[in-house]
Amino acid sequence: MEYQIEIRVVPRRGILDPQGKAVHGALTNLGFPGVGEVHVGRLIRMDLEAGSAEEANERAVAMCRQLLANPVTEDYDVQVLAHAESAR
Amino acid sequence: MEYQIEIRVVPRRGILDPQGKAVHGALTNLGFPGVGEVHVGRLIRMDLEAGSAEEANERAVAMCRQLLANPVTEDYDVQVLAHAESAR
Amino acid sequence: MKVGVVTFPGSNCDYDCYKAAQEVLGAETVYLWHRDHDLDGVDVVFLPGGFSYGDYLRAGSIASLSPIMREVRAFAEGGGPVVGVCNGFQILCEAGMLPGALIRNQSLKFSSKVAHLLVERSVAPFTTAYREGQILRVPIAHGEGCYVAPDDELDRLEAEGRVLFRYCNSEGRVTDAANPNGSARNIAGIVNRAGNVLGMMPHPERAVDALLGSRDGVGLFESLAAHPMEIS
Amino acid sequence: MTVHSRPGDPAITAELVEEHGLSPHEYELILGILGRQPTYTELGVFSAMWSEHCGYKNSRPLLRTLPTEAPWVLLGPGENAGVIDVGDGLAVAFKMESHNHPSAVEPYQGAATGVGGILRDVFTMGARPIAVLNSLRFGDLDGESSGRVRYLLAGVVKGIGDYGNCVGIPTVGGEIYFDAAYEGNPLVNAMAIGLMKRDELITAVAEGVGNPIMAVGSKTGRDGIHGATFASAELSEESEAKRPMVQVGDPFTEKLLLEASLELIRSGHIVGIQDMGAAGLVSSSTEMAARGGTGVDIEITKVPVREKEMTPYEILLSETQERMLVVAREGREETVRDILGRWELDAETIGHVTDTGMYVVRENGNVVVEIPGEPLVDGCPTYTREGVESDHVRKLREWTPDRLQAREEEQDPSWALFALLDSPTIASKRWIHEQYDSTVRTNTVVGPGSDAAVLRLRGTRRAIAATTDCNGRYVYLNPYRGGQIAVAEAARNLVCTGALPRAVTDNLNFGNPLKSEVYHQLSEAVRGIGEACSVLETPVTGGNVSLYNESPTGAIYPTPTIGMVGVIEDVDNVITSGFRTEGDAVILLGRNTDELGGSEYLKVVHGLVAGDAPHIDLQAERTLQRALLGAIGTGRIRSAHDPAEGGLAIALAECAIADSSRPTGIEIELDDPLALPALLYGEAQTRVVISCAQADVEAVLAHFETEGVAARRIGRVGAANGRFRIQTPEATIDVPIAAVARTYYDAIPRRMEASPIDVATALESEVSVP
Ligand SMILES: Nc1ncnc2c1ncn2[C@@H]1O[C@H](COP(=O)(O)OP(=O)(O)O)[C@@H](O)[C@H]1O
Ligand SMILES: [Mg+2]
Repeated sequence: MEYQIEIRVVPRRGILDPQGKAVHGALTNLGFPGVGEVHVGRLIRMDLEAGSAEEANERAVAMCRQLLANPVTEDYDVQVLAHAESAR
Repeated sequence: MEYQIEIRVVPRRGILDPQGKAVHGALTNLGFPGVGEVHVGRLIRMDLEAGSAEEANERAVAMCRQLLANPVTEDYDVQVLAHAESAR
Repeated sequence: MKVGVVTFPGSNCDYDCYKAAQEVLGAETVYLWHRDHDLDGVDVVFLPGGFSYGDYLRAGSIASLSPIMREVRAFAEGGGPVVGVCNGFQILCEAGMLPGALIRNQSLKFSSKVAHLLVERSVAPFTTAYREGQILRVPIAHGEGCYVAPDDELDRLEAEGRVLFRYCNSEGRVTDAANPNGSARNIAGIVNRAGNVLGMMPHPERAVDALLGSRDGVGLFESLAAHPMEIS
Repeated sequence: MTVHSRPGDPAITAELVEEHGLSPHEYELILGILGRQPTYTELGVFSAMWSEHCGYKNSRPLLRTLPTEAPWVLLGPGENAGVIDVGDGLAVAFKMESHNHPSAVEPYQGAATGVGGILRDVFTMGARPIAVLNSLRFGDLDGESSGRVRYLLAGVVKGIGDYGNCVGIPTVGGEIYFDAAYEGNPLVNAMAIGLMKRDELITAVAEGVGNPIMAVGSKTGRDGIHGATFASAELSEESEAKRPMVQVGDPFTEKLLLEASLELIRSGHIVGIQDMGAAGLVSSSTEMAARGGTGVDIEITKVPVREKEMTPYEILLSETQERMLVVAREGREETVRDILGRWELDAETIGHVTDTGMYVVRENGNVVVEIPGEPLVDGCPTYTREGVESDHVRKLREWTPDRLQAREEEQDPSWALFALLDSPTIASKRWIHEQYDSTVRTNTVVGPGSDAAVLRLRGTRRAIAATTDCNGRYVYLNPYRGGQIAVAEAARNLVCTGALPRAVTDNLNFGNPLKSEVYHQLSEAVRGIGEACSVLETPVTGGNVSLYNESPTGAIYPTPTIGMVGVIEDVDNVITSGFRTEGDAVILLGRNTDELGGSEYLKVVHGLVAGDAPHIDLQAERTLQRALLGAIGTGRIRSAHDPAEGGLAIALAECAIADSSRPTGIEIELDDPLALPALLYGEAQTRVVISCAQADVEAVLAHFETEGVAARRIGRVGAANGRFRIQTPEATIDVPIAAVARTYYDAIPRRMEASPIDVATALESEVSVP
């Protein structure tokens, strides 16, 4: 069956995140109060045909390793949603 | 109290998504089966000091309108997590 | 005529615009600072290329919110001519002063080369020094120059003759092969409804000296000089 | 003062000392200098300052032999960058720096931060950067591990491009070679060039007792801790494990630092400014103090940090990018802050200059480091070792062409031509340099694609030319000659644009100097470079040493990259490598001799790396170069290009297809009594292909005759889009020029395009540098 996969890739903790820094600055300049740490990452949404949720998850993790995330600078996590509740 | 906000910004349906297209191609080249539509968007994580979850949510939506999402090409959705369960 | 060039943090073609306006037009030229609240009485505003605020988040998104942009918008609403080149074009779209948006090149790569441009219309105040159908050689240098807009918006742009430049090949044919970034309908430069706000990805200010390979950008500056707009 | 070791500091053991890259002998010296055991923090300080990268342990004695002086040299080695006078009251600062190991671990960020560092070295001299070049080496693009190679190439090129493009400095040239020798250990050398008025020169000194020392720019994180020592050790499994310490570049902050620094320097409110580069705060502060003959006293808790609970050790050694150390004039801190604030930059006063000559660091007042500055900076022992050539290389060199068996396919004389045109090392580098903004700042008269880049100097008739060159295979087969050739080719490339070669920055990329055959390569190459620089009057004004370039697959080819800058009196005389006009005469300067050793032909066609590097006579080289400059000065020469990898046939092809939109055919006739491969593809030095109008042929030939340079007409520029025709006594190559162009321009794209690698690279960069 077809699953919807959502992959979230974010700069690894402790590593400089210039984009997050810039967004933080911009939001503060716009006068938004209470803004703490900001980090900007990537969101990948994908329809994936797989035999089971486990299989879909394994494949997505392999994709992150091989292509979607940089092992040196980024962390990622994978969510598998049954297609019904797909957001998009 | 401090909330963790997670904002997902994704290319609007029908708008060209060169990255999504490229990722689809690359995954297929790498031999991953069953890959359907792929879209690449942005994930923004933020710590936000606010009086209530509602207030935090409203403010985050305002941020999206003013800066974080492009109304012409992108859709967004906002999630407010109590800080405890913050992922990062 | 007095020309103003806006410097945002991260602008890096402001100097080139400044020099081009000064050397081509012999016009008085001044830098405008992103935090300023007045335009110093200029007759033309340039939003130069570069990476304002590092182009973090989206190219031009943060700069479009800076104080000077309120003045620029008011100036444009009063009929004053505004030219946004490259990052300047991105800023104008992000500010909602031009329709559509500029996204990642289809190649996903930064593209630096000389592009051929077809002058689609010869109109005041930007392109009267060119012939319609004239082919220009102008450098491009951008990673997010793929122009997108909803189809009805694109139809309107064309119907109202607001597409001034299109990417073409050396014979002037508008082909996919000649499209360096995947822009919808090969669009390289457009104006707003009133016709006094121009956004274009190619760099006319880099094409004003034969020594550097092309003078085809000169026409844009000469057109501006020929049509001093009376600010209402 | 008593020095406190901090709670939680590890005990100083022999193992710990070794981990810090210090030998027992060096540790003895440290005990002598301090008169006591160092604290953990002090050990870190020594290990950084006495690493190869900062201390030049193994190379300093050799570097001392290089010529460094000339009337036009304003500032030689030892500063952040060398500076030369280019006339009309203008001066040019330039330097080359390597980021090999960081790029091997994380290609995108490694290359990007390499560019950032070299730009800071230039603008901290008071010069505005006007151009960047890059010299790259990767493994084989077709080998089994070509996947990794493509990943590295894509990442490095995007990193260099994104950084320079964002800061707004044009990347105008460079070089790139592909060879299995670099597979585990790619080379990424970046060169930056800056322009200033002669009198705007500032040097990085900490003087004036009581002057405040300010930290400017990004907050300090745990980035790249021990990068300097990392850069001085072989790549291994452990270094893989050290990964989390990669530095991330922020070109936006760099651009702000650039503008703010130049404004500060012009303002006269500061006495010194320096990049916090390798070994971060430690090296910048100690080196500035040493130059000023002063001491410094730093309160570590004042340094703005990005992360919680950072120790003095971490803060001192962090290599967070886009940070500068500024020594302000007493009482001017506020003005300095205002200028920085204009550019959205923060500055914190972290200490002050003292007259004690001591390097003192405190944590909340407690002294955690107290080291005499002079021995810390200059006391690093240097080693002169015994170099021994490896027998393997000696044997390789004995190979001679007469043993060569022609390949089946070579029946068709054009087969080898296309094989070479398709070799990534020879093929067009357009796929790479189209990712670099080469025209921003509107000074680029000649960008990537010709022999050297040319930049006009606004407000004058003048221009400067720049290039980087080194054929590592030559240096491997014959370090001495290879070193000479690297310099000679760089100079030749400048001359081919009409520039007078003026000065050199070098980047010595070698293996582990403790291995006697590597030390032999190093010392012999430096000897060759020194001689060539003397004869060609191009002193070395600075450079960088990168040793331990080894990996499980072995040492790299010794690669002393030469970056060279030249001056053009009249920008209207600039020429490029491409043939210009239908019917022009094609003239060859120099002689075709039997030189197949170390050639790309042997490698590509026969899979051989053998023979000796080509002969080179430096005097003849100089004579040819000066004669060619004279000829270009007369305005009669329409193009000039020197045969390099692939020899005469490839050089002729490059001249004919330099403009990919309108390649010109050529008709060439060669009568030299040489075997076909040597004649067409041999890499004999000191040759240049020029073109001129038929009407000028007599005058041009006469000019070279009186100058004592062999010159003869070998053919004509044929019909545009015509045929590529070379006739020799043995055979004739006659192919459509369009086919030649297609092969040359498609070689790299067809290997890179639509590769998943490419996409990965595009994605990764999302998060950090746009
Ligand atoms: N990594 C690179 N970045 C930018 N330009 C490059 C790079 N590699 C090669 N080029 C350009 O390609 C052209 C040919 O390079 P190369 O073959 O090294 O020339 P030559 O043999 O004359 O030294 C030069 O103009 C050079 O600047
Ligand atoms: Mg050359």
